[in-house]
Amino acid sequence: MMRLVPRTETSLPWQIATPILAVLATMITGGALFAIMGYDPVAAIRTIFWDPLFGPAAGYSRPQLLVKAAPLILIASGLAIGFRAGIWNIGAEGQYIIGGITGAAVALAVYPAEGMWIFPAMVFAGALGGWAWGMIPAMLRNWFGASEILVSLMLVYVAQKVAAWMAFGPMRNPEGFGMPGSRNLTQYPSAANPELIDGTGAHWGVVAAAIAVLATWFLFSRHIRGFHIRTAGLAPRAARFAGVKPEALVAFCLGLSGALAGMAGLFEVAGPAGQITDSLGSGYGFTAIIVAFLGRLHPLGILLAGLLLALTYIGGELAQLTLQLPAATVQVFQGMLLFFLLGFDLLTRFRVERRVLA
Amino acid sequence: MIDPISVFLLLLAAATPILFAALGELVVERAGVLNLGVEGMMITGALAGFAAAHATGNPFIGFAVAALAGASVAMLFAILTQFLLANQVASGLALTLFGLGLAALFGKPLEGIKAPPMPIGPLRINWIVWLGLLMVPLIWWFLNRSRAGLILRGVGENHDAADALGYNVRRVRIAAIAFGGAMAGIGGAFISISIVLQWTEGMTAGAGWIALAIVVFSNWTALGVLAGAWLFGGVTVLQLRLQAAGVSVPVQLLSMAPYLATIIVLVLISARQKFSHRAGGAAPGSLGQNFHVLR
Amino acid sequence: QEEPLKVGFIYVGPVGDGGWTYQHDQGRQAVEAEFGDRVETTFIESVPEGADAERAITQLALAGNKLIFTTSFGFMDATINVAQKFPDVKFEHATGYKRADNVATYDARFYEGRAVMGTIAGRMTESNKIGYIGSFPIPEVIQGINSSYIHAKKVNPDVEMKVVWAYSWFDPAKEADAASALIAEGVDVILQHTDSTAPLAKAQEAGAIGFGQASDMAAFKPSPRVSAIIDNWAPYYIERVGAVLDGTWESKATWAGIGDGEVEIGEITEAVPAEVKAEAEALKEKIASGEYHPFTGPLNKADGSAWLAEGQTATDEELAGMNFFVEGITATIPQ
Amino acid sequence: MGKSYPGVRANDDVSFAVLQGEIHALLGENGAGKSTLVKMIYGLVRPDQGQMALNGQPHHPTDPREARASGVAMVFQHFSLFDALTVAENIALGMEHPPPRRELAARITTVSHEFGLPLNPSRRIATLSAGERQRVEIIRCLLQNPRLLIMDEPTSVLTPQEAELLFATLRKLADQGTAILYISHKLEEIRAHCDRATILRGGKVVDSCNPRAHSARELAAMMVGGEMRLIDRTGRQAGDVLLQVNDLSLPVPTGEGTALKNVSLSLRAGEILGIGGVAGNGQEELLAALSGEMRSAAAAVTLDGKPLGAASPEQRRKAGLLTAPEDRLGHAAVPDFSLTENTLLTAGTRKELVRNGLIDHKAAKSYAEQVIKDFDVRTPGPGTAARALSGGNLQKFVIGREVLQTPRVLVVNQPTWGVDAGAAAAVRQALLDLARAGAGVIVISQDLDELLELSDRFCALNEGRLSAPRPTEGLTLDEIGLMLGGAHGMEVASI
Ligand SMILES: Nc1ncnc2c1ncn2[C@@H]1O[C@H](COP(=O)(O)OP(=O)(O)OP(=O)(O)O)[C@@H](O)[C@H]1O
Ligand SMILES: Nc1ncnc2c1ncn2[C@@H]1O[C@H](COP(=O)(O)OP(=O)(O)OP(=O)(O)O)[C@@H](O)[C@H]1O
Ligand SMILES: [Mg+2]
Ligand SMILES: [Mg+2]
Repeated sequence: MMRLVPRTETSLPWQIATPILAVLATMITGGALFAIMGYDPVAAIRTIFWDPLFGPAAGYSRPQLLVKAAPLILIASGLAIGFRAGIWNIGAEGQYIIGGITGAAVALAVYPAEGMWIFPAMVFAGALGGWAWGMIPAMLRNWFGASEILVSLMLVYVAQKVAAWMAFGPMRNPEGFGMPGSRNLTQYPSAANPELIDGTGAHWGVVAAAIAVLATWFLFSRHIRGFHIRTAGLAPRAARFAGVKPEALVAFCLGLSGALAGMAGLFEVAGPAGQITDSLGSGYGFTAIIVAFLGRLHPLGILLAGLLLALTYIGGELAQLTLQLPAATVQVFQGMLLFFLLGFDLLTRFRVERRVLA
Repeated sequence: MIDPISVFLLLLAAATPILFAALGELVVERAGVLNLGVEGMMITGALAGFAAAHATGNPFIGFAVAALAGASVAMLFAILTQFLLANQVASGLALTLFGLGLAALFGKPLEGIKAPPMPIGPLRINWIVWLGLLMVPLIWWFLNRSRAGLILRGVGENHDAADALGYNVRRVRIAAIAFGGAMAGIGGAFISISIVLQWTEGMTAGAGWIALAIVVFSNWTALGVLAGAWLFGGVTVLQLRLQAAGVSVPVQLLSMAPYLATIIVLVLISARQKFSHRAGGAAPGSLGQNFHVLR
Repeated sequence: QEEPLKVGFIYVGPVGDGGWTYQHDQGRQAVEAEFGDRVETTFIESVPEGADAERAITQLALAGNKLIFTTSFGFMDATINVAQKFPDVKFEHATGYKRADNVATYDARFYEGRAVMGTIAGRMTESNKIGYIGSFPIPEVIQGINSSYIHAKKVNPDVEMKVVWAYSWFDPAKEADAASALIAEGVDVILQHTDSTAPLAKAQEAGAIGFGQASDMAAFKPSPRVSAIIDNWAPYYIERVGAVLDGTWESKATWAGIGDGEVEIGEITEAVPAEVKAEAEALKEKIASGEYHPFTGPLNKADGSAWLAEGQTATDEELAGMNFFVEGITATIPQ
Repeated sequence: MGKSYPGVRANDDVSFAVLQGEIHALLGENGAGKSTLVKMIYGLVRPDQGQMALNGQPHHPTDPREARASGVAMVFQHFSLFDALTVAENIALGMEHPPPRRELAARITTVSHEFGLPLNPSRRIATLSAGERQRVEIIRCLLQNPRLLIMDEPTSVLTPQEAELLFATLRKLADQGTAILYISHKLEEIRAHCDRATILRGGKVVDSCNPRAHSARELAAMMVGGEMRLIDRTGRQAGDVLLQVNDLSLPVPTGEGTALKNVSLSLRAGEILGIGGVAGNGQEELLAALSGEMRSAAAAVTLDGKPLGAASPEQRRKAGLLTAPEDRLGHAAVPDFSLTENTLLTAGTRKELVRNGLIDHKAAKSYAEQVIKDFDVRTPGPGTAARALSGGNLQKFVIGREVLQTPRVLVVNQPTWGVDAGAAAAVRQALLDLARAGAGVIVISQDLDELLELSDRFCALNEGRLSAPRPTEGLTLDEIGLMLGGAHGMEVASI
């Protein structure tokens, strides 16, 4: 008989070892899946995990890793703050969309004026939009006790409809022959969020994600507010006792995670995506929830989890391209990877012991 | 004008997939487990149910198989959370991703095939719709009147106390997760077998998320789930009816209506509870927490 | 031996969607069948519009594809951006309006097919109410609604058109609900510009009829699916791949219809009376030969203002930016 | 019997017998192994070694249900009740084959009246007071006609009248032939009511005696294996008024809890004010109103004449008004935080552990170390999680954390709840020393012996009202019982 004995302190060696073990286990089972499907397992695994980093086209895909991971990390950092406090913002996707819209609105309103102030104003407006969208569940919870889980989730769908409305209505490109979608902001220099250094993929969103990681790390490790947030999540009554106002915390966490998601939306709209369309929300807000938990709600973990997920997305595309692996296979593979990561995580928190029987 | 009876008949069918999935998730959450994988279990059920119905020509066998398939993928979640003590939120999301991928993968050969016809039930209402309606009182009875339901609620409310009284927390939870998977599977199969009559990738289109929201909305009661599913289904159907009837309300607003209505009603309910100082009926005490004890 | 020409495709949905993407993939397979060893095709499916699209297209270009088809309107800017970086690679973008030296565009005149569907609908309806499930209010969809209505009205002056916007290209459950709502309004013929078979399933239950969209949707033959409007990209794809192979490719805008075989009318089933079938086929022939344009005056806009005078036909520019209903349609276009 | 946990031998060669019809006490310090032993009897913990027999039959339950089937019933140290469920449902969960709902409700009503512990079967546990909750646990056991009834530190302290009632019940059961195993840290109680005592120390049986034949001090000495220090009450003198509570009224914040009604009190420097009362009569709310968790009119609470009623907990701490709530795990301390982190909960400002919002981890660690050292907290170090400390040690840490901040006024609720005699004495002494140094102390407690031992003046809290204070000197237990009883006692009698 085996039994699980909780560790008194989480084990650092295991924290490093478990993700590696999980990835190995995924490679083995995933490889088996690929083999059953009639694909070369070694080639498939190499294409997904190796080629984006070191393959023939790595010069292109490596920077793309940053582009794909940046919004995930930015949003997940904000979500982790709320999740640590026990505040469940499931609606980052909606805040992302609204942030993209309000940020783009600034640019579209002043088009074609040029000015240094335009992009910063867009970033601010994007953050503000996401913040406001996050404040709706916050206020409804504070005033009426309505569940922020449900409200924030429902608001995702509302935001998607707003995006469609904008893309087909008020924000439709007047020079677009009636086709949906706004002007392309990447072609509007003052509003564009370009690659900052050629060939790195780093745009302002990547910079913001890096700052967010550092800031959340600082918040949780050094600042009393981070301490209060953790307290509230672990023991709400103790937090009250320490002087935390639950209402203020709800507003802070939902507002902050909303603002970060909104910013992520704006960076995406002004950069990689380029315009407001009805398919503005591309699931970053939901994937970020996985990233947050996979990263154990820790800034460094989130950074790694975001990059890992980005790797599988890009590697998955490559696998489709070079091996004609169907998109669904890659999705199953990602699911497996998550399962293994979550399962092996056990070893960081518990020791497995042989049971001594008298 | 739009007659209410026809709207009601439409909403009965429209609400059925989320009704099944939400009733299943209600039982799961009442046992203290938060399974966010509803969408993944629904799509698995949609595929497996369709495949079985097509292979046998009997839609009812399809629903049975869908239940089985939903329960089977739910077991992945059960292993992760009940044995490996993995985080429930992340495991549920992973299950959704996995289920969507799995169904898409195995569904390839079934694309473009039509489902076998479904015999019409009493009052020209689908048998499965009837089954869904029947499940409401059954689950209410199970939770509030049966011994097994009492144990399940106890496990969800305070797993330490349930354990101290000698109940096998893990076993109860695994059973609940399996049941939730089966219900989600049937809900998904209703979409493929009875609504769309075909298998297509991603056909559940977010119904699982709505089901999760409905459970919160219901304040964890069976009747509340029915009310939520009907409200959501009703507003969905009604907004399309209003469009079809040419009533000139902005379409954008109409298409947001089901979500806005759900929020508004939730706020009204919450406010009434808050301001009338009526406590209780809220989330199960151990919801989302894993249970482990050293013996 | 000569290196095969590598041809890449970017799809917005899964190849198994049974509709839009499925038909593009049929076109890709036709290319393979036509040219055999001389080409090598690859595709990436389910590519979201936006940032992911640009990356996927770039990956295709980096992988050595010399001709790349990007098959959704939302890929337009991404296609143009990538094309700038790969001047040696030729791009073909579906349904867009931006071109470059190495970017051609192509689209189909679906409204021609809609005219035929409208004729059948006008003849077949007993309640004189026909329903239309629209995806999004964009010119292509509005053309289809107008064309259907005009031709239904032509054969049945009492006809009324009900429109429901699904705000989705593909959401089976939503489309089913939309169909049910239309049926409850008394509609007995359903046209759809969304990609799932759910409306047909609902029509079958209610004893109404409908039409296949994008693909043939043959599973619902002979009724409720009495005909279909099929996107057939094969002729165009074969022509363009051929052009690259023999070095005659150049950038142009193609907008082809029934005459070029790009819009096909699916088999009109026995559920349709012979004389209606004959009438529909006659219309199809007239459109194919260029003898008749579906938007021929006199036509007024829904607000009553004059649009086309007697005998005047709509220009392609007018059609490409169409944002109004014709007179007689009481529904509104969301703005 | 023997049982090991990682790093601890919780029970080591324990042998003892409980006789039919006796009330048998199990004594020992925190962590001595009492709970482990009874959990093995109840089938909740699997022994590593040893044999048990019940009525001469081998007894090796694999789970509590099996134990219940063979006639063992248990009331847990920490409530094993389900807050959201009703009394009847809770009781049904503790029974193997409960009768149908209606019948069960009727039986609960009759049995609970029979034993003088009236209960309404349809009320939700969340709405019950601690005393009532305990009744539920007891009735749950009684309904099964147990042969052996185990009571592990029945948590709440009852009014003397209620305690009498409980022991009368136990005695009645014992007389009917039930064996009763009773675990408590309240030595006086044990002396008064138990027939025999088995004493555990470090997992081993060290002694067995007739508790009536020994003084409480002697029993305590047997538990710790050495002499107990006497509590020193000398050297205090009352000074100026520090804290004033004026006509404080607070509504119930949510559906549950007790409203405070016109509470007034004043506290002098060097003085200890004892506030007694049955759990659920507003103790938690009074503490919350003083800690700042609940705000009132500014003038309702003043310290040195400064209005603080509307101030935040942080502002009050700055001004010198410190508090220590009853619930150690989850309120006074965060179970999953280390002791170092737990200092930040209240000592950030006064100990300058937090400056400009920035945490000084080094300072926090050394403050934790200081508390550990000065208050003899037995733990491997400041990095240990609070939950890994025994109740007594954590309580010493919590009290130490406040006392070492040299408060002007310290308010504590239930400072020795579930804490063994040695640790309790240390906590009480710390409070006395604090008062001697010139601070004012308010002790809210349900333990009347404790209040009599510590306080200069005594008042009772009853349904949110505070009685006028009376000097403790010369008060008898009976008089106090009457002060506490009031409406509550009447209610009990009249149901
Ligand atoms: N589940 C457990 N895991 C690990 N160690 C445990 C566990 N339960 C008890 N122990 C250890 O076993 C020893 C005995 O604990 P036990 O709970 O029996 O003490 P106790 O006498 O009941 O103390 P108290 O008076 O505080 O209730 C303690 O040292 C404790 O640390
Ligand atoms: N699940 C557990 N895992 C590890 N240690 C445990 C566990 N449960 C209890 N312990 C240990 O048991 C010891 C005593 O625990 P117990 O639960 O009896 O509480 P306590 O805090 O002593 O209670 P009280 O003071 O209320 O009597 C603690 O030192 C703790 O380390
Ligand atoms: Mg203890
Ligand atoms: Mg104990």
